[in-house]
Amino acid sequence: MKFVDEYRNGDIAAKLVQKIRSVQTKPWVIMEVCGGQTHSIVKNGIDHLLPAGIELVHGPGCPVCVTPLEMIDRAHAIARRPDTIFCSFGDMLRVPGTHGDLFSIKSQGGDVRVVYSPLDCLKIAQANPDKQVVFFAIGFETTAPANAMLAWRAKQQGLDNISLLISQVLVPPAIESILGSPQNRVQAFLGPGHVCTVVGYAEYEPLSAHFRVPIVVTGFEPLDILEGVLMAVEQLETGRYAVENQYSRVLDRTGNRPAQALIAKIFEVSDRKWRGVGNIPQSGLRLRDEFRDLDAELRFQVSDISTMEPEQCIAGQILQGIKRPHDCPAFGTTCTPQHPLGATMVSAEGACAAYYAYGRHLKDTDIVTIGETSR
Amino acid sequence: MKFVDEYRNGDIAAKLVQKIRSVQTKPWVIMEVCGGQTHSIVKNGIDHLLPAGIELVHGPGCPVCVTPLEMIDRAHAIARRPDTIFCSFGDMLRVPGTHGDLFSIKSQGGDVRVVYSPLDCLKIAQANPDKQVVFFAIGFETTAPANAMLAWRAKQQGLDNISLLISQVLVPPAIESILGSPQNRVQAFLGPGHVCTVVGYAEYEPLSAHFRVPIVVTGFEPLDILEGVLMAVEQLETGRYAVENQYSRVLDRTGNRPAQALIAKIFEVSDRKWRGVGNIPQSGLRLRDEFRDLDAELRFQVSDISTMEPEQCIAGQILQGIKRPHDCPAFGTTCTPQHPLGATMVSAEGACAAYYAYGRHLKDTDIVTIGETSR
Amino acid sequence: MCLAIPGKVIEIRSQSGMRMARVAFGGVTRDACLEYVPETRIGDYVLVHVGFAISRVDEDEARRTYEALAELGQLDELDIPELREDGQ
Amino acid sequence: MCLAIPGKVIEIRSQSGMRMARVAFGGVTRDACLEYVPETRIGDYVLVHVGFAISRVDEDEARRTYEALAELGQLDELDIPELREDGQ
Amino acid sequence: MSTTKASQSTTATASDENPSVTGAFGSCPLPIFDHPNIVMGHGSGGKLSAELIDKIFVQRFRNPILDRMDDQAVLEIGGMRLAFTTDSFVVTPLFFPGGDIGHLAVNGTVNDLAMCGARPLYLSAAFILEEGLPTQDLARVVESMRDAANAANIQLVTGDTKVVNRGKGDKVFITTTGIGIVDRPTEMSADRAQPGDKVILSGFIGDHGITILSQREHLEFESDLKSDCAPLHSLVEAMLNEAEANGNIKGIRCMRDPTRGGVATVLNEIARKSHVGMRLHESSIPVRESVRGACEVLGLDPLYVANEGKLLAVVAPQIADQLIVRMRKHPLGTESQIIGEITGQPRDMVLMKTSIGGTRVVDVLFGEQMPRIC
Amino acid sequence: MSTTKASQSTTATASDENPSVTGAFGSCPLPIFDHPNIVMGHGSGGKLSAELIDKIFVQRFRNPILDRMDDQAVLEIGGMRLAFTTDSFVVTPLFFPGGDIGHLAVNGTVNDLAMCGARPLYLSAAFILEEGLPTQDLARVVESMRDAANAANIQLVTGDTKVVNRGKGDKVFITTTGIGIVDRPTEMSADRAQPGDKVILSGFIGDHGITILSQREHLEFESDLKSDCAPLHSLVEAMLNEAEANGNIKGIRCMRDPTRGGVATVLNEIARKSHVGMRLHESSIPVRESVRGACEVLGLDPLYVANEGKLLAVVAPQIADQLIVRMRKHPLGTESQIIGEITGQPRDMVLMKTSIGGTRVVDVLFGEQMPRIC
Ligand code: SF4
Ligand code: SF4
Ligand SMILES: [Mg+2]
Ligand SMILES: [Mg+2]
Ligand SMILES: [Mg+2]
Ligand SMILES: [Mg+2]
Ligand SMILES: [Mg+2]
Ligand SMILES: [Mg+2]
Ligand SMILES: [Mg+2]
Ligand SMILES: [Mg+2]
Ligand SMILES: [Mg+2]
Ligand SMILES: [Mg+2]
Repeated sequence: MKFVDEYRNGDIAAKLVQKIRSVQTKPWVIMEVCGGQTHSIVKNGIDHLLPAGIELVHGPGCPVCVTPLEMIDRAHAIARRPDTIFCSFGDMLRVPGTHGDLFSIKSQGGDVRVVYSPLDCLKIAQANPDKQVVFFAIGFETTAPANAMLAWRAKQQGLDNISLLISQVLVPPAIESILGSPQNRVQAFLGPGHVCTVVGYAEYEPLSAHFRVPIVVTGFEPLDILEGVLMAVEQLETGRYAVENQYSRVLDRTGNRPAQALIAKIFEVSDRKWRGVGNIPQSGLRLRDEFRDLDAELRFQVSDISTMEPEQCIAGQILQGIKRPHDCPAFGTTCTPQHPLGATMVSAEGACAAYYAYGRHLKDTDIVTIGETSR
Repeated sequence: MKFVDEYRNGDIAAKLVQKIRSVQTKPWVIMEVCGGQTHSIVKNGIDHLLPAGIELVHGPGCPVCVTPLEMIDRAHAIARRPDTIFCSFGDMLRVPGTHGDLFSIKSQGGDVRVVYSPLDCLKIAQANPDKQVVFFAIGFETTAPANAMLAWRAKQQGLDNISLLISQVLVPPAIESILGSPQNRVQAFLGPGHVCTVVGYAEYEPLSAHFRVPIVVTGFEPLDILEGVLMAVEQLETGRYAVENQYSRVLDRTGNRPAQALIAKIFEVSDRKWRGVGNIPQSGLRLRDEFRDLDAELRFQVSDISTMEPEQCIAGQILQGIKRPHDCPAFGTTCTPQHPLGATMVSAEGACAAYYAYGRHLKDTDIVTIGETSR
Repeated sequence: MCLAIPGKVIEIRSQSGMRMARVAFGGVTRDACLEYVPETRIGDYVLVHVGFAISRVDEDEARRTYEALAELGQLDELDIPELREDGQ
Repeated sequence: MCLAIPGKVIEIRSQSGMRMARVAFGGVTRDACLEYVPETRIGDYVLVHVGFAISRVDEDEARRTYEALAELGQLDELDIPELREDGQ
Repeated sequence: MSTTKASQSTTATASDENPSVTGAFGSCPLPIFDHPNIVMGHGSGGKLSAELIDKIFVQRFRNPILDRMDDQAVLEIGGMRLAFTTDSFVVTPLFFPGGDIGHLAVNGTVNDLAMCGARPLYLSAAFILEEGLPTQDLARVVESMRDAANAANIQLVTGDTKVVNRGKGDKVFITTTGIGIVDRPTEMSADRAQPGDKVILSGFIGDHGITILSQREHLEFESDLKSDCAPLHSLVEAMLNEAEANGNIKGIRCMRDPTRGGVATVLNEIARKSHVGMRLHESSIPVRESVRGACEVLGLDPLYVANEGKLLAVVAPQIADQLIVRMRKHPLGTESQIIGEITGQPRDMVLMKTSIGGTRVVDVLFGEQMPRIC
Repeated sequence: MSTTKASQSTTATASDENPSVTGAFGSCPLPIFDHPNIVMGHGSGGKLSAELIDKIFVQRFRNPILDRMDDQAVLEIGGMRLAFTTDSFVVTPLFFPGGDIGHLAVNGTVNDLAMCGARPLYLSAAFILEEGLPTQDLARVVESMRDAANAANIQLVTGDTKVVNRGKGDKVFITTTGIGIVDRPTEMSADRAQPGDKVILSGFIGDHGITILSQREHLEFESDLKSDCAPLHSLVEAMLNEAEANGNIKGIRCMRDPTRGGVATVLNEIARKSHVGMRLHESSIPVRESVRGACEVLGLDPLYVANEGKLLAVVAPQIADQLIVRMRKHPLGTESQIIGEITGQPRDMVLMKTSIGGTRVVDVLFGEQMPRIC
């Protein structure tokens, strides 16, 4: 596959690692902002390739992790309604709410459907005029154009049985929150390549400047990530801080204008709560007044949702790179992927879940060492 | 079971047969009017017990046989409607219309339900307010009180999603039609015990008198039927003709007044077509004007039903006891129970179907003889 | 037409305005509507068709007529009915 | 977040008022909405996320930057990267 | 390796040369159609089932083992005779008085093994679960299977589990397959009935079918009836021992458990395969009062109602009485009866002497029995 | 009569003492629940399946044969080793490029027999038909079964047919059960993998699963992809011949067909049962461009996608290369590869060297793979 295979070349990867090693002189903490990058890192074993002094910490960029528990419970309450077809990206089906996940709701008779694209909801709504079709519109800036198009088309086509349950969040306020914390450890960022494809990276420049932190907007293939790390380390080692674009084949500083235009037409910026972190001002999107009738939260008054994250959970600090899973007393004991207590154990990209996978085994043996040396 | 087992006593049956034999001096043709009696005769092998000179011919009293093909096609058209729950007694499910039977309609997604009692439709209608519940109200006078009660209760309870597809027929006009035919062979009748339980037998008296024919209102157990035959033969042998009541433990001359009252409130007498026979004036029931809104025929305008019974079919004459199945050129060749052409092959109680079962084998061996002598 | 079976009334109640009975047929019981046989009491036998009692069985009449039949059964023990020789 | 994959546009059409493309990913094709990349032509590569093309891949830029990477790959054949000794 | 005898679980083969007798006492309207779609009657065990199996399956798989069409195949492998049988169980409700689907699934297969004289050895179980099934219900079903397997001394050794979307299944379907060993010189097969042989029935008929029917909500019957679901292997063993003690093990011509389609269907199968006639005596067929009551009200015939713990055997007249004596000592055979005999004529048919002394044909139904008004 | 080895069709047993590793690359959110109801994931072949099978089935049936948990039981009866396996098939749509449910039902069972070195002999088939199924579709399925049975030289000898109400099934479910004979001195079992052994894969992975997925209407993929559904008995025979020719038939430690749950799930099972580690080489695992494309778009991992005509074998290093040569001559093995090796540590785990030189854990998924956005 063109533009995929080339970026998985093992020889070049080895050279990039070597280059990083040769450039690096001291330890650095770099956060990859996006869960898709985390995914790629874990899937390709990139963390095991990097020099020991480069610590990659996972950022808050997993829409599944940061969707507040109340919102998940609200989604579940709507999905349980007999007159409703609840549509979601596959990722959200296994996320537990206070009472089970969407799979269990489906098993109890709820009409829960996995869609590949928000546009699929249009067809479903047309085919089921007697049902309410609700789309769980989660995501970061990357997904916003798709969700906006669903709202726009539903309105244009007069499909009054479609609504959106919106949990749209924005990356820059989260980065600002991380950097603004007195306990911050992160020294550079791999910027979220697909978010910036949509919005560009101009708005990252003041962040970089204000916090004096390198931000390298980075792609998702192994070579992208390694090159992103190299570019970040080069800035760190030379004391520079700027926004740089590793992913120039896909995006530029201004991003996708038509997409930005439709987002602005449908959505407006609002405060949003992030799971584990709490409220972040101006960190999300909500429907503009002209489209509020498409808001599933208003259409389906779901009463009395009060959720409580367990006290001992330090997911918020973990999501911000301040603490590590081992610092949590619940880690691996009362909190496991089977029975997650907090945000970062919910998703495979969550730091607690990832650490759990490795941590257990590291007691006995070092996977990496053995994986490599028993060759 | 009290009032059942006693009437299946083999010793008494043998004595009754003996008594009939001793009374009978010449051959007689007796028609049992009711399909339930036919059923009992075949099930218990009563015909094989009677002296050869007593010929029992099957009457028109099978509601399934006499329901016109157009009505069946109309039922099927309604049952195919996606918004409809079509309820029927079990008997009707296998009756073929022009395009298959209710079983195939069910297999193609029609919501077809077997009910034991018309009252079951009330519950179904309450549980499915968004569906039209249609009951196929077939039957003779015996079933009319039950069908009338359904209409009455539906109206009283304001269940506007119930309607009845009515094919209610009356016995006396059919007897009159049989006796009025120049080819009539029937010399006496076993009157329909359960029909008379509802309507009494006073209205059979003018028939008996006018056509000078014995009518013995008879029950359904083997001893009932044998006693009914004995009573008929006694009248025939002595040249009497009167209405007599063999089934006195269950019915009297006046019948069931409350049932008659509700029938009269809901229904009025009308012309009806009988399958195989054609139209018989004043031989059926239809809803009175006050209840016409419950008439499924009006509620669901089923257009363009035109059916044709095959020309060679002589079911009408067979139903009237004039001809026998062997006289039909299609019998056993193009017309079989698997592929019935006419009314009397449709149902197991139909004369053609019954003769088919035996006739084939009688070519080689006489079932009765062998059944008895190889002991 | 008209399958109807006698059963014994073992319970009577009113249900959404209709008089209903629990009726025993051999070893099973089932509901039947009593609206058409209002005089029925517990212990009576009723003839049930498609969920409706359409008649109360007259036990005296039944006993009387059955005894006549049964007497017939005791007469003439010698005379075993002969077998028919054909199926006509 | 944000799984997005580059694919080749092999067909463009309008469908109920939206510009849609058939896009090939390896050996399979799937529809994607082109509304956000109106300049796209057949043969172009687009980056697709949840059924929407959100960017046209700049092939010149890709070639330029990849060549820089590939050059890196040819340098220094001797220097095989060492293995880390722990999982930190 | 050769193959001696075998057969497939079904009821009757209605072939075209042999148009079937219309049941003199059947459901009221009985036409068959060349259905373009599967209808419920195709699963009834009656003529529609037989027609489907013949037209769709047998004609395509033609092989000497399958063509025998018994409820189990008997395979000769390395000099051993192994019995092999499979059945899917789809009962609603899952739990009913006297048993549940798990019980049924084990005993149904144990019985099909036993019916050819095999000792049940190994069992497989494949589950198709509908999304939403309460896990506790599944656990109950599985416990019941374990108890039934222990009682029948058969070992569950392999299995499979699939899950289907809600609305694409019905809680649980279980397919059990059994292997048994035929380690006595029996020669049991539905084509071995001979004129003069006696027909034995091991007890009351219709209990299972009417129990299930009475659980269907719209019928609303109440009774103390229970399914007769039980493993018959030890009753069969007792019968084989008795026949062996009488030096006439081949005097047991065949055995069948009259499940779907009931006694009437199984006896017709035997009559046709053995090309003999059969005469039953209505008065000797045991039917419980509650089964009779339900059948009278609904217009059903208990001869066509399913049993899950009864057997029919055709046996040589010389050992019939001894077998009855022995069977009555077994807890599952206390009501055993000789219910009829094999005749030479009329071939391929079952006649019945009714309680009042009449005679009627007992044929196979086309499809399911339906409640009648008439 | 005694019982040597056997097992049940499942994937992995996640026991409580051994909390599972979270798939480093799995679906995004992965929590397990103690579900009070059956969910689709219970049928995925992943951890939820294993948990269900362990908690509901194995714990209740505990016996040495079942506890082996292979895809088939091997029974010792009268000195012969017989393989016995059952599977239910519930695929949607019934007909798909490269095969249909009938094809699948025969080959799936043929393959489970072949995987323990058995020669397939006899087959049973139990059908659960949904009312309304076009009879012609059933006929096509049955024809396809006949052809598949003929091709695999297995004889269908017994069967069963049930019909369920519309909306209580899904057109056709087929449960096939197979009997085969193990007539060579093989010793194949998932607990026999030893450090140093090689892992062999017979060809491209993911074809079947992605073909089925691409037929689901809402995904609307187009491709020229076909299911790989095929009977593997003759490929296995060729491998056994080769091993025998090398005087090392026991060098074939075990074979598995990576169906539901894919290559990753099967290899984890072997690693755990043999209590060894495993290291795979991503670059040596053959994946077609169309499978890769679909997986990239949906965020799926081909290692977890079902195959129906591939086998995995763990073999002694001495015969690995000869086996590959021989397999590549067989039409179903032309793309055979050594994809990894058994290691001593870390036990019970599968690691993979990625194409760019990293290492990752290849664990079992909890439930089904779901399309991801992230
Ligand atoms: S281990 Fe669990 S409780 Fe602790 S921080 Fe992580 S998610 Fe929260
Ligand atoms: S055999 Fe058929 S065609 Fe002839 S009279 Fe009877 S029903 Fe009509
Ligand atoms: Mg069967
Ligand atoms: Mg069987
Ligand atoms: Mg069976
Ligand atoms: Mg059987
Ligand atoms: Mg009748
Ligand atoms: Mg399996
Ligand atoms: Mg298997
Ligand atoms: Mg398998
Ligand atoms: Mg397998
Ligand atoms: Mg991700």
